[in-house]
Amino acid sequence: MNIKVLYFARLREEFGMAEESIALSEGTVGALLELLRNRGSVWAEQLGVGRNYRVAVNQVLADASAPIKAGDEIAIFPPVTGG
Amino acid sequence: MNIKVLYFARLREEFGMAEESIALSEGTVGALLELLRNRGSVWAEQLGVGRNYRVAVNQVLADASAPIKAGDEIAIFPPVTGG
Amino acid sequence: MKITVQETDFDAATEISELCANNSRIGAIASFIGLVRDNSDGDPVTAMTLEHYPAMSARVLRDIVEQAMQRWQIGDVTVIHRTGKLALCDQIVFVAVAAAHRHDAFLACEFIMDFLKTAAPFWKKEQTAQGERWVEPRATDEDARRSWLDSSDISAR
Amino acid sequence: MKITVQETDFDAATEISELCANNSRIGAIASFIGLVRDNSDGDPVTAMTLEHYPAMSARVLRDIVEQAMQRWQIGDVTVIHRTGKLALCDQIVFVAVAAAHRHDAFLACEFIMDFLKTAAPFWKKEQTAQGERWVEPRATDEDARRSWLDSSDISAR
Repeated sequence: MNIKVLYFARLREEFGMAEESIALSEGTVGALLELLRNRGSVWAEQLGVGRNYRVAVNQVLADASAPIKAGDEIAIFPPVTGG
Repeated sequence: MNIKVLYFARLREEFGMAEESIALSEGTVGALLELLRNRGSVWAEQLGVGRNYRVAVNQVLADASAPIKAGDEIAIFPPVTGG
Repeated sequence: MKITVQETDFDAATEISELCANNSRIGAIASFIGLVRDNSDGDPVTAMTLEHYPAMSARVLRDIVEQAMQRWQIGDVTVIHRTGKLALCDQIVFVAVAAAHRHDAFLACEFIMDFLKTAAPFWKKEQTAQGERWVEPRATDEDARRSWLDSSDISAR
Repeated sequence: MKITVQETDFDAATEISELCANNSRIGAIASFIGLVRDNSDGDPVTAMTLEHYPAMSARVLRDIVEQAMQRWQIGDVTVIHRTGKLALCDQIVFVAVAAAHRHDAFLACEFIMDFLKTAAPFWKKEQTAQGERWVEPRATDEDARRSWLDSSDISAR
């Protein structure tokens, strides 16, 4: 299935992209993160264990066990600093 | 000695005056209040025991024991309700 | 510090921008506006007259602001209290506190309002269809003032 | 309820007067303005860029305001958050809460700011003479958010 993945702020800059479409076989946030980490280099580094980032599925914060279905919009971003 | 006495809000209306000059023999807030209560009627009623009012000597809140000297400005008023 | 007692209305945005002008350390401004409310415990209020003790009112407001400045890390403060005739929904009082951090600004602003309500010599007279009446002090205002005296932590309530 | 995420500046006085228009039960408006501050833990800040997640930011703000409305007796609420390029001392965020009584207005306003700071998807990048840097989240903001979860009394902290 295909999903849309968005990156914001520092992660957008580190990854050098704001958005991509990804074909995912297993439908969880954890599986997506594993796929991204397996790209190595900056992906493995920024999404590694102990790194502080957030994931939203369809604009709602989610953890690694959260399910993903076709067409979902997943966003990965650093802790927020607005206000 | 002569002092100036000011009345505000409900007390100003009850007493029918905003300000008067009073010749006081003993120089305390308590003595002034006693003098005013001795006028009877609305004065005795409004300044009687258990009535809720405030006294300021030269713009600073004071209790019955506070000294009064010639030329002082004494104000008597109900609890405040601004803001 | 700007402390004003005036009959004329005020513009909150102007006051706020003057408060933070020329101070780039200010990151937070907490403010409060009190309005003439139809509090309807009784007859609907149509207007209000605010009386004060001119020689004392600004002086008490200044004392309150100075207490807040000793208690919290705050920058400049503006307090405006109107007097005279006011209509329903008119602005009565404005308090704005500038600070580096927002919690100090919020606490100082509420502290100033709670003491203003219970210590500054202003009196409200409400106009209703049934005539005029002096507003009675509210016990909850006195409770609010006391809550600041009880708090052992200098920064919290 | 008015929730806006916009690049343009706002006028606090206009927002406040719209907030209380046509509601004579409103006696108190607590508001907060956050400004671009030279926080100088490091190089002086000269400007700032605010990025957000457009599909999510207004939605999170609305959730936060709805929580506040369930928790306190408040009337209308306005939240404005700016994005894009901002200069030193520019307004970043505005929160205003109208209520019959001031304590509810103060608490709800600070609650909204504390959750906005820790849950709404906005990110600040500061410009300094030494270049750009993403702002790091502050532990004290997370502590502020947590303090609302711990409070057993629904009306106080």
